[in-house]
Amino acid sequence: MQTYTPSEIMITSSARAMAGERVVFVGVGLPNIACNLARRTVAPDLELIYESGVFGARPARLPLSIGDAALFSGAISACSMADLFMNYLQGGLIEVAFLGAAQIDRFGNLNSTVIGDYRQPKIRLPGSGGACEIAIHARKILIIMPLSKRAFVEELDFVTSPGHLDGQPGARQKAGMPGSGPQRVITDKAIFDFGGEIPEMRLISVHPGVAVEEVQAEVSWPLNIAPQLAETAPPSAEELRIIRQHLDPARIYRLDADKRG
Amino acid sequence: MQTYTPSEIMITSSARAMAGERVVFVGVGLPNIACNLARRTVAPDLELIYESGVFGARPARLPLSIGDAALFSGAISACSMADLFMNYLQGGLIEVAFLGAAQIDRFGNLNSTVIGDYRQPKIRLPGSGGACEIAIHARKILIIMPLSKRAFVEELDFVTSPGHLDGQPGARQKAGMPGSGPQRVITDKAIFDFGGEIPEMRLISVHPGVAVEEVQAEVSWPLNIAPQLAETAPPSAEELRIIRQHLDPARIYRLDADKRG
Amino acid sequence: MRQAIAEYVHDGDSIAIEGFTAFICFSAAHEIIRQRRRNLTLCRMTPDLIYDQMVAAGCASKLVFSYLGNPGVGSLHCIRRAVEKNVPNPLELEEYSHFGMVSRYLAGAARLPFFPLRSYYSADLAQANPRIRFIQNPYGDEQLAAVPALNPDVAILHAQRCDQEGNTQLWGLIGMQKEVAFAARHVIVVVEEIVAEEVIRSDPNRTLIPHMIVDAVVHQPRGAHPSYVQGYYDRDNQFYVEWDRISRDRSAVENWLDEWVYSLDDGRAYLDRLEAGEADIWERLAPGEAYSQPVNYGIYG
Amino acid sequence: MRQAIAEYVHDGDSIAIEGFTAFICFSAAHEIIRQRRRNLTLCRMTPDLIYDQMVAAGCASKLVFSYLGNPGVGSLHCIRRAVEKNVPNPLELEEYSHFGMVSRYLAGAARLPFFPLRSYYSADLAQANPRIRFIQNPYGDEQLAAVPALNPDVAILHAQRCDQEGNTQLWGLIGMQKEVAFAARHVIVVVEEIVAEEVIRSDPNRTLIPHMIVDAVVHQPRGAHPSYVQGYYDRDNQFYVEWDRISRDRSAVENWLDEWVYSLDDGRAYLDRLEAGEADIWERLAPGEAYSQPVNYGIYG
Repeated sequence: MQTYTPSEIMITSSARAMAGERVVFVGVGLPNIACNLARRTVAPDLELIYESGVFGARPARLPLSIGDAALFSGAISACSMADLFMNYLQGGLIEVAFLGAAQIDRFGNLNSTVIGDYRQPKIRLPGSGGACEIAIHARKILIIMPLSKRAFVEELDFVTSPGHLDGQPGARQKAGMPGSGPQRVITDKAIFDFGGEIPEMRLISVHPGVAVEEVQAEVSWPLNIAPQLAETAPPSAEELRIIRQHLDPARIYRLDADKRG
Repeated sequence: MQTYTPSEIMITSSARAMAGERVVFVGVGLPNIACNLARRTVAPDLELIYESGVFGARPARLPLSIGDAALFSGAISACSMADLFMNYLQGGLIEVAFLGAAQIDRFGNLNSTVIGDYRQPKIRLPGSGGACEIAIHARKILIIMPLSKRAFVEELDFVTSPGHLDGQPGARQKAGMPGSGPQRVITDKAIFDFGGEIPEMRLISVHPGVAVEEVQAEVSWPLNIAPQLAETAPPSAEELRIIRQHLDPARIYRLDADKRG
Repeated sequence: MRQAIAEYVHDGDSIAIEGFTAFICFSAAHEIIRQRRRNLTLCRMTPDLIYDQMVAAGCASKLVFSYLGNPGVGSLHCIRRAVEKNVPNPLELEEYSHFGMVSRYLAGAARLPFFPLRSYYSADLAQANPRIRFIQNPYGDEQLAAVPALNPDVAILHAQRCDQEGNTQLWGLIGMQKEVAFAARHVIVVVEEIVAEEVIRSDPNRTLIPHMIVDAVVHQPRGAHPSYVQGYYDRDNQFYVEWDRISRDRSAVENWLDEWVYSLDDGRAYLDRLEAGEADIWERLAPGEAYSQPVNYGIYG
Repeated sequence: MRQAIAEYVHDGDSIAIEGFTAFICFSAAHEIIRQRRRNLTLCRMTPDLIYDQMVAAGCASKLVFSYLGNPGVGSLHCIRRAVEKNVPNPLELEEYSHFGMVSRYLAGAARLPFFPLRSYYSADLAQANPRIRFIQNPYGDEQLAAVPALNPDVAILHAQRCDQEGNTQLWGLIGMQKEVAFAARHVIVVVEEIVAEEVIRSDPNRTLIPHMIVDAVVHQPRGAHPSYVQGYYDRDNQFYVEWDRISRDRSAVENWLDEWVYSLDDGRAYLDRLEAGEADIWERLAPGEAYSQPVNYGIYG
């Protein structure tokens, strides 16, 4: 078996979670690589939509940002951001979207706004951008975050992007949110779903060589573990070949993520 | 002095009422000819905007409708109708607009919807189209209608486009309407303004050879006559030359109007 | 076209064949008439000749609209007969202004339940149509009008070109085609040309209707006759004037429908018949050439 | 540029130099810094490096935004210093999501007092920002969020080309440029090229900003460097990365402002300095050619 890096197994796990999907809302970095991998493997019809208003992009290089000029030249469609947010996202066309954040709680609510008090923050983070509405409207949310106790917290300092709220079944619908919320949390050590009796983060798979205790050590609440805990299937040789030869040959995003992870 | 037709004096009177204006919302027919005449005479900077979403048109023929293909080829801008109604009209960019109707009351309210009861109409007319919001938003309204007792009525069967409402000063602002409402009613026999103590139709000018009694005979309410009633200046030779040689050489609209008038 | 209509347009559906003066897909309307659909709710800002014909053929039980006219010519006599005399059947009217219809499509496209607009103050339309409501501005004490979202079951939109997938580009009088497409549950796109994906990709800003909302693509050149398609053919104004005459007389309308719709198999047969009557019709309606100057999107990578 | 900024941008004004990743008019920002404007309210979805520089230079007292980041690189350190440490002065934040800002511009452009959107349910932003409110759907029992119109005193918008009058065309990432222009009280358009009216007229659908809302036209080629203009130059990503280093250190920022803004006369001097440091910079950022295929608008008449 080939060796692989933590970011590579995050990429392959994310790609596989998109099997059969057709329309994904994507940012730069790992999600972008994961989507392109999915398109070449488990989701051949997958359409990548960027919040900058473009889809059907055929970039001649790895995009440097979600507004990269390379995404526009030769794309199928480039629309205004009003159209993008109103007609595509709020319009219900986005089947799956990726989010990350600085903090996540057990119900998949996300914070990317501040650490500390909102008015007098210890660390001012970027804020919502598109995340709040992506979390509300995309039919499914996949979350990619490296596992860390600082990030997987009991209580968020700020709710930027609503997940399953207080964990009451049906809470999202009651609050008026069309999307079904977070489906997976994909980390560098393990994968979680929200498939238990209540929509709470549940460990369903640990990556090869990772013990459950290592996962628990990086999560602030007592783990909910699925009855049939699996070992994550490692990246296949073909997946690694596509990632390394085609999707990120310069290791721009994999390196970065590996340093963080 | 040259002879001229009733529609020609309506055109020249309308054109002169646009002196110095810059942005006009225009339909086909007489208003279109009047605007083009104004641009060549009293309003050289006049920009014609059509509700089909086009401005800066340079049609190679007299447009057959407000959506004529000739208006789009070679125009400065062609936008969606959402942009047109939201950003141009509601956005307050339209300085002056023309309206006509089947019925008008003394306060310049207009009916272009039904004759008779709305649910069981004697005659079903076209309805609002853009007229209701044009009447509300354009800064000034000019009304062009042939004078006739059937049209100049005591009470409208239906208010399609609000004018000065019940004639109370400030009634439009109180109702939330940004535009200042009807300024002139230009007919084939006379011209009215709304410049009295209350914004009521007021005879300010009769066309050459027309007696006040002839005007009164075609209006259902007792005329309010301005203290200094004028005689309308007839079309000049130059105005007639432009209309006849350039703007409507085939007499498409002038003929039509003259039959009605 | 036959298959697309059979699959997506059912009795009782609400449909929108949109296009303001331009891009009016008569070929789709004729196919719906031929398939004898009934009880349709017909949505269009300007019903125009196309819904005049469908109402005359008995397809419609309701009209949602904002201007009833034969543009530049006069009245829509068939619709007036239905409204004034219940012929061939009663026709319910749901009436807005243009801006109201525009706002309804905008709300429908954005999956908002309503759209706010500054209109209908002191006008009778809000009394005539209880679906027009008023809401409070949450930032001041004024009231605004609101109209409800319009989400037709099917939109049929004509355009210049799309690729095999249905990514559709149009230019000229773009009207509300984009918003109607996003608002509808199903979308049928009818085009003058199906082009290579590379043509679409050369100008992504011109793609107004994306393939993911398109259910069927129909290649029907000249399928918008007698309306026009910018750069492809002009409006056949002779027909608009002639319809004014035909439509005044109910039996003339029925003869016309027999001759030009029921007795013909499809849009191709309609064009054959047109060309048989006037060999040089397409020369008469040919627009000449005025090409856009290309813009550079660049190559990045 | 000097004259346009002097005439339209005043102390205390709210301004929007928009452009999402692309079309960011740094040359205008530098001129505002040079003219030492103070107490500005800076509106932008993504403050990006441009407002990081303006905040560092002390021009701003308030930021209206939806995402604080150096796109693809990291944090905006100057803005963080202002928010976390009040350096060089306190900076008030008025925060939305992207969709919230988009909606504010849409309302501003349409002269609606607010715009409805389905958002902010159970999110803390609505608590943090009392200008986000909730309204009742007049057609059902659900609530919708509302954001107030944003009508900046001045919008500065970069684009590829316009004519002498200011009729402006852009392509690529069109973002919110059109809506911001309609929303603003005054509009300054900065372009790569001023072209003949005939170029604009050859493709009227591409005209997004009409001359009647444009107060000043500035011809400033490469005036969006280090951001990009589709088809004209690429983003200078080296600078985006370098700014991450510079901006971490307050005195390095001050040196940079001295060197690249205060000590230079204008945008031309900035380009001279860039080219002096890297002779082939424009070759490095050259995008190559990928032209749109022309479309036929036809000649009618």
